[in-house]
This record gives sequence, structure tokens and C-alpha cells, in this order.
Amino acid sequence: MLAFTIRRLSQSVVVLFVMSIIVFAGVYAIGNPVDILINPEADIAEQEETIRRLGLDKPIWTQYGLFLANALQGDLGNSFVHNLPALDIIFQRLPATLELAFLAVGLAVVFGVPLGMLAGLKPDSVVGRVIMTGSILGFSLPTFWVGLMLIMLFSVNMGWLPASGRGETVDLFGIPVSFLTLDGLSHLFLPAFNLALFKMSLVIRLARSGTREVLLQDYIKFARAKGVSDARIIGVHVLKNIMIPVVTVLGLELGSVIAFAVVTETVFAWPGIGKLLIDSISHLDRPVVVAYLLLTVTMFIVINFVVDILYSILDPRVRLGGAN
Amino acid sequence: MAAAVQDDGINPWRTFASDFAEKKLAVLGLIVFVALIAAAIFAPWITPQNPYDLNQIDFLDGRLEPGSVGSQITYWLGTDDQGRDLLSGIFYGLRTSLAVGAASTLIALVLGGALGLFAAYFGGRVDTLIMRIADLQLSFPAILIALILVSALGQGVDKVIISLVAVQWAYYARTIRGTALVERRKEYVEAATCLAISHRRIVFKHLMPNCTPPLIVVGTVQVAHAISLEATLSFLGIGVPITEPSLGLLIKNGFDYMLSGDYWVSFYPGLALLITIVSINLVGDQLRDVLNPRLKK
Amino acid sequence: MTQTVPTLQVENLQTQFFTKAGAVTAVNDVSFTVNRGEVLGLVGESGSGKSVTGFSILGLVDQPGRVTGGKILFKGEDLTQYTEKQYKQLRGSRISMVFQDPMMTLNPVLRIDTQMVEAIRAHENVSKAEALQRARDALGQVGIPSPEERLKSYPHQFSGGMRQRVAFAIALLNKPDLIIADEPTTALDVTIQAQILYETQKLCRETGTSLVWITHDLTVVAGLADTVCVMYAGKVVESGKVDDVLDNPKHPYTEGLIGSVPSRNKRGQPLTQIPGMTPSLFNLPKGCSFRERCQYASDACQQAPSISKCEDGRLVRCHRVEEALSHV
Amino acid sequence: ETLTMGMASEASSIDPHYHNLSPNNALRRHMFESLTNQDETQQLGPLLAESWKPISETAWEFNLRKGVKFHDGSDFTALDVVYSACRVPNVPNSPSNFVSFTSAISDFEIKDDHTLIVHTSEPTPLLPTYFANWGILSATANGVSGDIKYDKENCGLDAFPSTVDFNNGSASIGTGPYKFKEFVKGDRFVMEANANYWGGKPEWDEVIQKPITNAAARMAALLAGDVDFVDNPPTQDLAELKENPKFDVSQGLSNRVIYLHMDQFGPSTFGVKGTGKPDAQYEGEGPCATEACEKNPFLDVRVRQALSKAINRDAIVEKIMGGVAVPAGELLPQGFFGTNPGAKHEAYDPDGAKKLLAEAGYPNGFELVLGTPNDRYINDAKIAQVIAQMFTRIGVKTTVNAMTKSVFFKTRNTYEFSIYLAGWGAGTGEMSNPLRALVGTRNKETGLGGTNRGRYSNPSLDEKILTALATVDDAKREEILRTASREAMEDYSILPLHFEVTSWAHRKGLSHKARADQYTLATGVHKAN
Amino acid sequence: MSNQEQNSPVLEIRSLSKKFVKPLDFAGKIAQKLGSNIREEVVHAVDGVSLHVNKGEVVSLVGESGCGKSTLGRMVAGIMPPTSGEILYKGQNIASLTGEDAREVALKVQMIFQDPFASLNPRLRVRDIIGEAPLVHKLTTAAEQDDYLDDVMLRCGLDPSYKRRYPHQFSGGQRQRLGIARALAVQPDFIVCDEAVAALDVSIQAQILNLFIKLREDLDLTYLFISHDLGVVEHISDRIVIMYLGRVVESAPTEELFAKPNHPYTQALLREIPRLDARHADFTPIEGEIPSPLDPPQGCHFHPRCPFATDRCRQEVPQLKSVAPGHMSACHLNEG
Ligand SMILES: Nc1ncnc2c1ncn2[C@@H]1O[C@H](COP(=O)(O)OP(=O)(O)OP(=O)(O)O)[C@@H](O)[C@H]1O
Ligand SMILES: Nc1ncnc2c1ncn2[C@@H]1O[C@H](COP(=O)(O)OP(=O)(O)OP(=O)(O)O)[C@@H](O)[C@H]1O
Ligand SMILES: [Mg+2]
Ligand SMILES: [Mg+2]
Repeated sequence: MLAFTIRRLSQSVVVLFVMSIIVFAGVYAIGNPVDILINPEADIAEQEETIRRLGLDKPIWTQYGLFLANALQGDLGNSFVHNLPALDIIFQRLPATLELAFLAVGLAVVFGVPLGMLAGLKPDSVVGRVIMTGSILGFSLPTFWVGLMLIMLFSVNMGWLPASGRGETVDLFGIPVSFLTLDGLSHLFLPAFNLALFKMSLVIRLARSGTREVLLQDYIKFARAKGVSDARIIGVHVLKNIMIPVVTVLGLELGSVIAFAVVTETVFAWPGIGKLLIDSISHLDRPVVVAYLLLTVTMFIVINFVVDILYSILDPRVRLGGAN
Repeated sequence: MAAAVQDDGINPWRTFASDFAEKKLAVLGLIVFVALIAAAIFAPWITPQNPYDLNQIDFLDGRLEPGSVGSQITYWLGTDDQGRDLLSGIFYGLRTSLAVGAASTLIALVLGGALGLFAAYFGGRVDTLIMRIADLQLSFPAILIALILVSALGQGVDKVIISLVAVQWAYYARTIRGTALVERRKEYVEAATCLAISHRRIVFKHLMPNCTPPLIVVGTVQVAHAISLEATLSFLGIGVPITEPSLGLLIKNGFDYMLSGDYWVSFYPGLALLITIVSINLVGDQLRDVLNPRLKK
Repeated sequence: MTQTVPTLQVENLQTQFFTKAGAVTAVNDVSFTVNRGEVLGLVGESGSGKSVTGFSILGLVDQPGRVTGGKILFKGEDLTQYTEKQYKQLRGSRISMVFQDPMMTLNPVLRIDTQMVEAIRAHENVSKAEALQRARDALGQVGIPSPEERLKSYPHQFSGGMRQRVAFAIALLNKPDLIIADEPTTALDVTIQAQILYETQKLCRETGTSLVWITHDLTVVAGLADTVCVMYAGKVVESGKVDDVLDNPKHPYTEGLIGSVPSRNKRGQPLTQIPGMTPSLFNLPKGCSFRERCQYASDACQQAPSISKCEDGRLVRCHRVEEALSHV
Repeated sequence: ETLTMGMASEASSIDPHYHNLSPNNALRRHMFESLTNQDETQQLGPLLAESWKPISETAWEFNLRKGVKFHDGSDFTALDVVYSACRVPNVPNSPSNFVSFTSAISDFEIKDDHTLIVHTSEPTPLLPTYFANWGILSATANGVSGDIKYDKENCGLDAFPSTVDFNNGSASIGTGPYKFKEFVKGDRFVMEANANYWGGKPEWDEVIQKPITNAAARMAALLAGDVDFVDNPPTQDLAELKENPKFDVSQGLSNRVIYLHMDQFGPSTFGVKGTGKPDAQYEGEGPCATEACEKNPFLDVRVRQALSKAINRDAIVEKIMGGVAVPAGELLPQGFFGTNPGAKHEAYDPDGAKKLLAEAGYPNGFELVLGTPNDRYINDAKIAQVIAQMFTRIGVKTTVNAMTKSVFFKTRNTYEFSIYLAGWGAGTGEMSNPLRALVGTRNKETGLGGTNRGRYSNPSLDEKILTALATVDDAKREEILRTASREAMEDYSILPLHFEVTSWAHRKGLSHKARADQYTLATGVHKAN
Repeated sequence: MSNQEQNSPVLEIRSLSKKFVKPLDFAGKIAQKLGSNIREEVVHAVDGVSLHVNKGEVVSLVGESGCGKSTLGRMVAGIMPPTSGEILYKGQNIASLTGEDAREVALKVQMIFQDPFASLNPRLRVRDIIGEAPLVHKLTTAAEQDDYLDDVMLRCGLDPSYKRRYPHQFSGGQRQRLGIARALAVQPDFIVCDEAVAALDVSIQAQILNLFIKLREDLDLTYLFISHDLGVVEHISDRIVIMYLGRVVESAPTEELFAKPNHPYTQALLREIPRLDARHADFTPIEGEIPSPLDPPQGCHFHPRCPFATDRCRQEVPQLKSVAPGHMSACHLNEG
């Protein structure tokens, strides 16, 4: 366990370091933020002055060195656009994205696991086929397209659910959340569903193939030979086994849910970090982009760590610590 | 250990084909997919219009309804805002989408496959290094990497392909390494070693063919993924250039008109994208089932 | 000899699999009897239908298979008439089963106590503590040291032999009348196999539990079983007392099988070998299915032989025996 | 009553001096008023200053409004103006500050609480217009009460409120009709009515502005009733909206011109093919400095004219802009200060264009890459594609290179386009503004050519612009500007395409007056009855 | 079975060892320094084994699962390099050979594997499986390959017309014949059979065993026969070597071993093999499990299960010593 933690920590440091260089250089390569930020009416002298003021006249390695020195002290720089600490801006937006991501993953599990198990138990039945065909659709449809269709259908044509924004929020432990108000929930549903669809299909598939494989195992037959009821076999023996891949994959996918929130948030104008990223990229707001990515990497590292621990809890065969 | 006495002519391909044909939906998917590929390849010869030739299109024909008769041809699926025949546009868009999907997948597959095989067979530091890089890249969602890369590299079909390769290669490296590690321990590799057959021959003649089935499955599904990812990037406005629109870009361009009732500009490309991805996934799905020995009785 | 009801009496059992390629008769006209406290050895080569026979008795034949004929009389009751619900009552309480692969028979993600307790509570409404106590006793019974701690372990913390003993302990939990053991020692080492055989033998002798021991290893049958039943291509070709069958096989297949077993007296000499290979159930030869590999095959063998009963109570399915008997 | 508005873009900060950017400037006007005001048509009028007049070539006197109170209840005086001017250059990290509006000021002289003399270093005719562009903060609310000695540094003050203080509302104290209530970046900005507003209680109790950047989503939000009002509805939806009985549209000609700029710098230019070897060596920045580029055709005015003639501006306005634009013949719409009355846009004449090309030595045309952003101006990339079609018709085979604005501006600023499409909104609303920025020769000293990325250079034009900029007499200035504008157009220094007509859409029951500066103001939205 | 050549060993192994080490990585080392109880995992799969096989002899290696039989076999067949010790083929140290010589020796020692499914490459046709090596090593030419293969296949009881088939079209017994044919195709002298019949049905097993016996006579082969089935071993071998947890505990000619087993482990093993003629046996097992090779007991590896274990057995590793002519055993009890 100790070795595992050390290994993870040292890997994380390397990952963060490498990512910071890549991202820093990448955003640098895109362009000069002053070109976008400055008022076009500014004359040449003013443009140069602004570049100097923002420290963009220095060579990139100097800029990176400054960034790194500050970053080590927990300061990832100020947003060029908003003149606020990049981390503050992100943390302000983070709850919205996390709320969306967790709800999406929740939906994916709550619907995906039972449907997948059903399809796995009856692979050749009509129900099984319908579920699988549905999951192929869910798997295939690009997120943005589904989002657009959802808006078309539920917001514009039917007028049932709002098309954009976050709606009313209430504070829960000082963090604004939407899911506690009806209005917030109505805003949350479409984007969450949009985001969940892909993962749900993934869970359905995992659960189905897991179920099919587990059902073929001797221990299931042995359990039946013991006289254990079908409900218990499915609910305990099968479920516990398929939850291992489901939890592992979903844990890792939580990262990609957060990443894909970029698309969903753009479509639904959801005020989360994904939209912030897109805006920041288009404004070349480098501090925010770098901070966003470093924060996400950190988040993924933490998620991976938790997933591994969870995995070792779910699957007693796994022992943390052994190399690889 | 069923009957061994079978026709001499029977080869694994035929069994494979008949296994595959068991699911009608998959066969349908395959037919559609092949048809789409043909449509994409032969687009210049079968489309009524070349939507890239500015002399052939007239923006005064912009946003005509499906079935409208234009100055030269009938626009069966209508036109977009530039006066391009949408049917032709979709064929050409399909060309771009499929080309991007296939090219990126192929390059990534060869690159990732080679690296993975290399890592698995030689192990040690090479393995550690390659796999750490792959982990690094896999710990990051594809969309984010692609987003940053395309932003950094700029627009262009080639740039999109590069970034799609960058996000995909690690899957293949992982997949093939996993399989190769299993295969490498199998006794037939030991037998080959024992017969003093060279490393190169073992890797390429013995190991590689046995590692490819999962790669094919992953590859097929990845083509669909790549197409979808490219569409998403284009939707976010940082994919292929507007002069060579992929299906994703056609959707994006048309979406502005969706609410104003000119649904066809976005809808038909969307439909085409959908059919493409679904058909590929149907094929990939069945491949997975057919090539998965564990589900075989 | 007092007339008691045999623990298990299988009569003309037939089990078929309805696959896409057609119906396969995996078990074809199988009959045998197991009395109380008796050990029946069910031998045959791979694919001969041993396991399917076992599963048929427990009503656990996999899709797309099912029992299509015959009777399975368990203490006089015909199990083929049982509903699924009745079967559930029966499985694990009055008939238990142990499988071949000890690494696969226990659910890897559940603790041993969970897997044992559920087996008890599936049949009896007892408290958890009581169930645990019984589980502990059962582990002790099969010779597992410090059962208290072992209960809290996961299967992967056991060696193969230990797991197989746990499987036996689970089979014993509800004091069944019959245990069906499907090649439980095949995957184990000699010394470990000996341990299991020892425990099993002891248990049967002590508790009077009947045992059907499925194996392809004639030598194990020789040491353990009272009666033996030899299967070939889904059919019983010969059955009787162990000593009779092994010392004086009447069916050519049994004879070949015994000849195939390497043993001291034939050192360095070629073994008697049965030519050819086990036929596929999909295209069995017409008539006697052993015909093509049989050195004594005659035209008569174009017709499927029926079972004939010899003077020592032995049942043999062979035209030669039939003829010999009819000449008497 | 609450007004909910769906906004195409979000202010980057509440700080009135942080970022000279349309959304910020529009937002600022709700809370922080300026001395002078530009109305819907950019006509200058009084606001916190009731009147003003030049008292010499380099001094102006402003009479300030009496009885005006800040949101915190303190009185508005001349000191607040000086204090605010002091803060303008002191906004750390500002990506684009307001110094250009205050840099002309050399000193303030407070005659009394409500009379202020402003001295400038040079004659500055546009000073009152400049004063419409920066908001007034309260000196007392920020802890400054004594005299302030104005200088261009920091007036001896050691601390100013930070951007953060404005964003959280603590420093957001102005004299405007609305008060800061809540700011959740990316989600909403909420203002409430200032009950003590000097101009009377505002119409809305509460105003919520929600940024919805995606046009379709913004539209959907309006249709779904999530918002009462949106700016920049997609042009293609306007016809539909106008017919819909539940919604109304307001439109107004903006001061923004969409134009094509051509590289007129060196003998060769990047991205042009088929023109042959350049006549001379290229000297200067840009890709042609290092690569072999072909001859620059844009140095020939006949080519520039041919391209202008090839463009069917009416058709673009009609088909692409959905009628909501006006073809442009100058850099500012008719009626703005310095425009030539009756100036016409270039007529569509493909045959004439071909002839001109042939005359210029390109009978078979040449190949061109047209650069354009795809997310900056209304239908930018679409217009570019149509123009490509039109150019191709006269034999100039044109490929469109469309890109996101960040990449576009970077590429443009490194002179990698031989021709590009962009837009210009004249903040001051008079001709000196676009001429100075777009066609004046790039020169740090004169301040001309800030956005002249075609590097067009015409000394006689430069001179006219500079003279106009220093002429305080309005009539004289206008005359100079008209001549200058005519000269720029006749030389085809730049090809204006059209003026954007800005649109707003709202539910029935509201009324809205369109603004030429494209600002979206809650104060411009009224209840219909 | 004795002839004059018997005294010259074809193969000699001198204190051969194989360790599998899973080293600690960087993080593991730090953790260890910080007091975590992790350590390198070392499996001493083969521990100082010496033995020799004479020409024409069949030597069997017997032992329970995990005792290192296959590892030893692999090292002999050149699939795996030893950690220490020497393998001499006809007196030459294999490790010292290079180039052509090394290849020649490598081909002379072939191996036949346990799993008839995994040991054949599923994607190659029979002609490639058997024919690749002879062609690569120029034992035949492309033109003569067909005849060459026919010959080998017939010898192994395979119908040459099956050349174009894939492995999955064969039964287990046939596959094992394919494996044998593959080995024979490079004209070896010495064959390592690793549990070559363990996965087969009894009747098929008999066929393959008979094939082994026949081939040995026809081609003058020498076998190292690895098995855990004492019945098979007894039937086929001239000499038996018993292994326990990586070490040889006893080696003796077959008759001698079965008649007078010396090592307690051998005795127990012999007692416990079920036999056809032992009816209604009373099984009396050795207590305990085979210890984990990761963590083998001190001294004599067998001592925890040995009914006669003494303190010395718990501490000192017994050496393999001669107890009778040609009969070696590693047990302290022999020394009184
Ligand atoms: N699920 C199934 N579907 C189709 N056929 C089956 C199925 N299960 C078993 N069979 C067929 O039934 C026959 C008998 O199988 P069974 O498992 O009883 O053999 P066995 O004697 O136990 O062999 P082994 O020694 O390999 O365990 C086999 O030939 C097999 O083809
Ligand atoms: N490649 C390897 N890496 C690590 N450990 C190994 C490796 N190969 C074998 N071992 C270990 O070495 C020991 C001996 O293995 P080996 O395969 O030689 O045993 P065996 O006697 O052939 O057993 P079996 O009868 O099960 O085949 C085992 O504990 C095994 O876990
Ligand atoms: Mg079986
Ligand atoms: Mg082995």
C-alpha cells in the first residue's frame, strides 16, 4: 500500500510536470492573447504596452519558469481575461460540472446496470436485442448531436424543459447546487441525460458481457447446485462480479465525463468548467487553460487512485502494491 | 474437442464469415458500411455536383428545400446556405469523415500496434517507457487532448488526423501489448524458440497474427469513434476547414438553420453521420462477439 | 438382503442438446442404481456424457439442453416430474454436487462464510450464528485446520486442494443423501488427491451418504468405488461391481480402456491401444457406436446392441455378450 | 418586475476600467455613468455633465449635474471625476485599458464641486466623446476625500480598488440606474433598480443577464421562454421571428463595417499563385520575408478595383445576411460624422472586373487564399465563401481559409494573409476613427494604422487624417474627413462590404430601441405600454 | 536396455538453478526504506539440480505441481536461460556455443508440450507448423518440402493429406501428434516431453505413449520425460528423478525406485498413487500442503510434511547421496 502510494505520487508529479510543459507550449503555439483581448482601436504603442504589462514579451521559457515557480506556491496565475486567479475562476465553476458529471454517471449506473444485466440474462430475447440495439445507438450518437436533438425536441417543440443555463441553485455546505430545487432539476436533466447516454451504453455493454461471462462460470452453476435462489444468484453472485469492471471503467470514465462536459456544456450553455475551457481557449486565456488542465489531471489522478483502492475492495484478489 | 474430420477446403475465414453472418443486423451494418465506403470513394463520379468547385455552385441557390429544381440539377436533399447540393455535399462530407476516421485509425493502429508489440516482446525498460507514455495519454480523455492539439496545430484535415492519431495510438499499444503478453507465454511461441526460429520471425509471423483479432475489433470501433470525435471537434469549430466539410461540419453549419425551419441543412448530414457510425459499430460489435473465444461454446 | 429403496435409480435417462446444428443426444439410455452408503464410479472419456448425466440428475442441464426421456428416481421419487421449485428445495440439501475445477467453483468475490451460510439458509430458516456454526463444523469435517479464521477468507487465499475441500464442506452442509462429484480431483496433485479421497471415503463410511464419483481415471474408481459404470458416446456400455468389471471386462471398450492404463506388468511394452478416436456425437456411426474402433466388430454391430444382464448382475451393451448369453 | 436577457457574450469583469470591450462597456453603462453620453445613434449628449464647452484650444469646461448620488448615498462631485481618471491607468493586468480616452488629459482644475476644467496637452476635439467612454467611480466610497493632484501615474494615491472588488460587488458603486446584485461568472449577472436614481426610478426591479454564447441555444432559450430578450439572434431566424406573433425584433444599423483588406506592402505576397515572379526583393516582416512568394497583384489599383467590382454586395446582404445589413460604400454608414452624403457602394460588374484584370496583366486571373475568422462577425465565414464564389467567377480562383478568431488574429497580425475579411466598429462614431486605424500608415509615433494589417500607405491621406484629428472646429474637421474618406475609397485602399444591422429579439410586450454601437442595454428595453 | 553407449551422457546438467525475481521498483525501494514490509519476490524454481541422461535412455522427472519440472525442461530445451549452472550436450557447454554450432545443438534438443491447444499456432497451417523450421534451417528445400513432410507426418501417424488444415480442425490426440511431428522435423536426438500426455484421454494417451516408444526405437531418441503421473512414468522410463520444490530428492532406476523407495516423499508418493489393482483402498494421505515456492521452508523442503523429520531436517539442506549403485537420495535419515 505504501509502495503503491509512493508509486502513484511520483508518477503524478511526473505527469503534472509533463502536462504543464505540453499545455504551456501548446497554448503558446496557438497565438498571442493580446491579439484578441486588446481593443482593436488601440494603437501600436498601446498594443506593445499591453504585451509588456502581461509579461508576454518575455521568452517562453522565462514565462514557464515564472509560472512554475508560482505554481509550486499554489498560484497558477491570473486569468488574462478576467484578472482573477485562474484557480478561483475554475473552482467557482467546478461544482456545476461535478454536479452534472456525477448525475450523469449516476444515471448511467442506475439504468445501465439493470438493463445490461437483463440483456445479459436473456441475450436472445426481444428485450435483450432491443436493449443492445439501443446501446449501439447510444454508443454511436455523437454527444453534441444528441444534445441538439434533445433541445429541439424537449425544449423547442414540446417546451417541457429549459434549453440552457443552470436554473435556480441553493447552497449545500456553501456550494451552489441545482438538484435540490425543481427549477434547477429541470435545467439539470437534459444535459445530464445527454452526458449520461454514452456512458449508459458503455455500462450496458459492460454489464451485459460481464453477465454473460459470469453466467458461464462454474461458480454460478455451483451456486445453483447449492439451491441458492435465482434472485440471490443474480443480485449477489453476478452483480458483485460485474460491478468490478463497471466500477473500474466508470471510475476512469468519470474523467472523460468531465471532459465531455465540454461538449454538453457548450450545447446547453451550462456554466461549468467545460464551457470555461472552450471560452478560454478561444480567448487564449492561457492561465485558465493551463490551470484547468492541471486541475483535471490532478482530478484524474485522484480518481484513478480512488478507483484502484475501490477495485481492491471490490475484488479481493487484487492486492495493491505489487508492481503493475 | 469436437469433430476433427471436416472438409479439407474449410478455412478459418469461411467459419468466420458464417459466424459473422449469424446476426442479420450486423450483416446489414456491413452492407451499409460497404455501400458508404463506395459512395465516399466514388463521390466525384456519382454526385450530381462537385460542391468544392466554386464554378458549379451558386449561392443564389442557397437553402432550397429538398426536391427543388435548381438552375442545372434537382436538389433532392435541398441545398445549404452556399447553394451546394446537399446530397453531393453529404457524399463529399462522408469522404472527408471516412478518410479522417480511416486514416487516423490506420496510422494509429500501425504505430500503436508496433509499439505495443515491441513493448510486450522485449519487456523491461522499453516496455516501461512505452507503457508509461501510453498511460499518460490514456489518463487523459481523448476529447481534451484532441481539443488542445487541434487548437495548437491549427485547422486542417491533416492536423485533425494527427491529433486523432495522437489520441488513439495508446489504445492499440495497450490492446496489442495485453494480447501479446498472453500470446507470448503460449507454448507455440516456446516451440518456435526451441526450433531456433529468429526473433523477428517469431514476432511477425507467429505473434502478430495472433494479436490482431482484438486489434481489429478495437480498430473497427475506433473508426466510428474517430469519426464521431472529428465531428465533435468540427462542431466545436476547430475541426476540418470549411472548404472541405466533413459530416460534422455540415451539421454545425446547418444547425443555425434548424430552428428557422430549414431543417434539412443539418438533419440529413446528421442522419448520414448516424448511419455511418451505427453501421460501423454494428460490424464492430459482431466482430467482437465472433472473435471472442470465451463466448464460444 | 432387506429390500430398501435405493438412494438413486436412474432409468433409461436421455438428455439432448438442441443446438443449431441439430439435436445432440449427450446422454442416451443411461441406467444405474446407487444404494445408501454406496460409491458409484462413473467413468468414460472426455465427451462421453458423464457430466451431463450428473447435471441431469440435479436438473442443471445448460441451455439448450434438457432431459428428454427416462426416469430419475431419488428415494423413489421421480425427479423428472419435479417442478423448478421442488428442484430448488432438493439441490444442495438432499443432493449436492462438487465440480471439477476447484479454482472456479467458488465465487472469487464472496467470502467463504457468505458462500457457506447462503447454502444453509437457502433451505432452512436458521439464524446466521447457527449457520456459521454449522459451516465451521463442516470445514472441520473435511480436515481444514482453524476453520474459524478460514471462514473469513476469500477463495483466492486457499490452495486448490483446500478449495476443493471447501466445496466438499459446502456439499455436506445440509447432510445430503447423495453427493455427485464431477472429477473433483482431476486438477489436483497426487498427494492432495489422496487427501481428498481419504476424506471422502471417511465421510461416506461414517454418514452413509451415497456418492456418484465421476472420473476418467480408472485407477481412482478402482480404489474408491463399489460399483462402476462405463460410458461411451453417451451410453453406458458396461456396469457392475468394481472387481468384476475391472478384473474381467466384458465390453471391448472396457477391455481396451483397462489395457490402455499403463501399469507395472507391461513396462516398456506397447500398451493395448484402442485405435481411432472418440467419435463426435454429431456423427456417431450407425449401430454400435464403438463399432469402428472395435477389434471384434461384426456385421451384427450394424445394429445397435441392447443391454444384456450377465449372471453376476453385470449389465453389458454388446452383441458378443448378447450372443454368448443367448447360447447358454 | 424582472427582465431576463440572453446575451451572446459575457463581460469579462464588472470593473468599469478593466477591459475596453463591448460587453464590458455595455454592462458598465448600467452601473457607472460617464460625464457625457452617446445615444442610440452615437450622438453625443449630457449625462453626469450637463454641458461643456472648449475654453481654449487645449482646455474644456464641464458643468456637472447636481444632486446626483452614488449607490452608497454619497454625493457626486468633480473630485470623483478626477479620482476616476486617476484610476484608469492603474488597473493591474488589464488586457486593454481605457488610457487612450484619458491620455490626452494633462491636468484637472476643480473650480467648484460641480465645475471642472480639463486641460489637454494638444488640441483634442474628441475629448467630450472620449468622456463618454469611461465610467465614474466614487472617490469617497473608496476612502479618498482630500484633494487629488492629477498626474498620469497614480496621482499620489497608493491603492485603488481591485478588479476582484468589483466582481464581488464591494466596489461596484456608481451613479447608474442599476445596482450590482450578484455575479456568477458564466451563468448570470443580476442587477437591481437604483431607487434613488437621479433620472427617476428605473423600469425594471431586477435585470438578469445570462450569457448564452451559442446562437442556436440562445434562440432556443427565447423560444422556450427562458429569457425575455436576446441579442444577436441568428440572422436566418429573423424572418421567422418577425412573423411569430409571440415575438418581436428590433434592428438598427450599426457602426460596424465588414471589409476586405489586401496586402499592399511588398512586391510579393503570401498565398497568391499564378502571378509570376515578383518585381523586387521583399523587405519586411511576414512569411514572404523567408519564402519565395509570387508577385503581389494588389499593388495595382486595377486589381483592387476589379475585385471590388466582382463582389455582388446586394446579393450578399440579401441572401447571406437575410436583408439585415446595408451595402457599404464608405467605412461608416450614411449620416455619421465625416461621411460623404450620397456615397454609393461599388456596383456589381463582373465583366468590368474581368476587363480590369486583363488590363492589369492577369487575363487568366490568379489564385488567392481569402482569410476569415469563423466566429467573430455575423456570418463571417459564410460571406467569405460567397465572395470566393464571386472571385472565382471572374477568374480569380479563391480558397477560403476560415479559422477561429484567436488563430485568425494571430495569423493576420503576422501578415500571413494576402487578403482577409474583418470588421470594424467605430467607437467614436466619426470617420477619423476607421480611417486612422485601417488605412493610415502604420506608425508608432503618429498612432496611425493600428489595425492596418494590409499595410496600405498613402502619405497624403495620412496627412489629412492627422490634420482632422487636431482640428477642434467641427465643420472644418468634417470637411477634411470627407475628402480623406473619398480619397481612401477611390484608391481602393480597402474594400468595404456592408454595415451590419444589429438585431435584438424579445417577447411581445416589450419594446427596444436598437443601438448603432451594438450595445445591449437593459435601459433600452421598455414595457410596451 | 543396456548398451555400451549408456555411459556417455548425451545431456548433463550441473547444479542448474533458475530464479524468477520480481524486483522492487523505485517506489517499492523507497517504501521498503520507510519500513514497509514489502520485498523482492523470488521464486527459486530450480535449485541446484544436477542430473545426466545417457544416450537412448528415458529419464523421467516426477514431482508435484510447481516443483520446477517444466522450468528445468525449458532450460534444457534452450527456451529459457538458466540463472546459474551448466547444461552440457554431448560434453559441450551449451552456453559457450555461438552461431552455427549453437543452432545445431538447439535443434538437436527439442521439446513436446503439454497443452495440445496452446502449443500449436492457431493461425498457421499444418505444413507451416511442421515445415517452417526445416525450411528455415535448410534441412529441406521448398521443392522437397512436401515429401519431407509426408515422411514426418506418416511416422507420427498423421495422414499427409491434412497438410493444408489448421490446428483447430484436429482432435487432441492428433494435435499432440502434430507437436511431435514438428519436433521430429528438425531431426533431434534428444526430446523433452513436458507432460506430453497429461491432457489426453486414457485411450489416446496410450496411443501417444506407444508412439513415443516406437519413435525411440526407430530414431534412436533420448527422452527427458516430465510427468506427475507415476503410472505413466513407471511404464515408460528407465530411470526416475523425483523433484520436490525445485530440488532433486531422489533418483534411481525405475525398478529400484518402485521396489525400494528411499526418500520419505517418494515413499508417500508411491503409497498414494491409485492403482488399478488396489481395490477399496484405505487412503492415508501425507498431511499438509505443498509449501509456496515463494516462501520455501528452511532445511529440507519436505520436513514440514515428513513424519520422520528431525531438528537437523529443519535446518540443514540434505545433499543428494548415493544409497545404492545408481540410486541417489537426499535425506538426512540415511545417515543414521
Ligand atoms: N451446453 C451444451 N451444448 C451443446 N452440447 C453440449 C453442451 N454441454 C455438453 N454438450 C455435449 O454433451 C456431450 C457430453 O458432455 P459431458 O460434459 O457430459 O462430457 P464428460 O464426459 O463430462 O467429458 P469431460 O471428461 O470432458 O468432462 C459432449 O460431447 C458435448 O458435446
Ligand atoms: N516465467 C515465470 N516467472 C515467474 N515465476 C515462474 C515462471 N515460470 C515458472 N515460475 C514459477 O516457478 C515454479 C516452478 O514452475 P514450473 O512450471 O517449472 O513447475 P512444474 O513443476 O512444471 O509445475 P506443473 O506441474 O504445474 O506444470 C512455480 O512456482 C512457478 O510459479
Ligand atoms: Mg465433464
Ligand atoms: Mg509444468
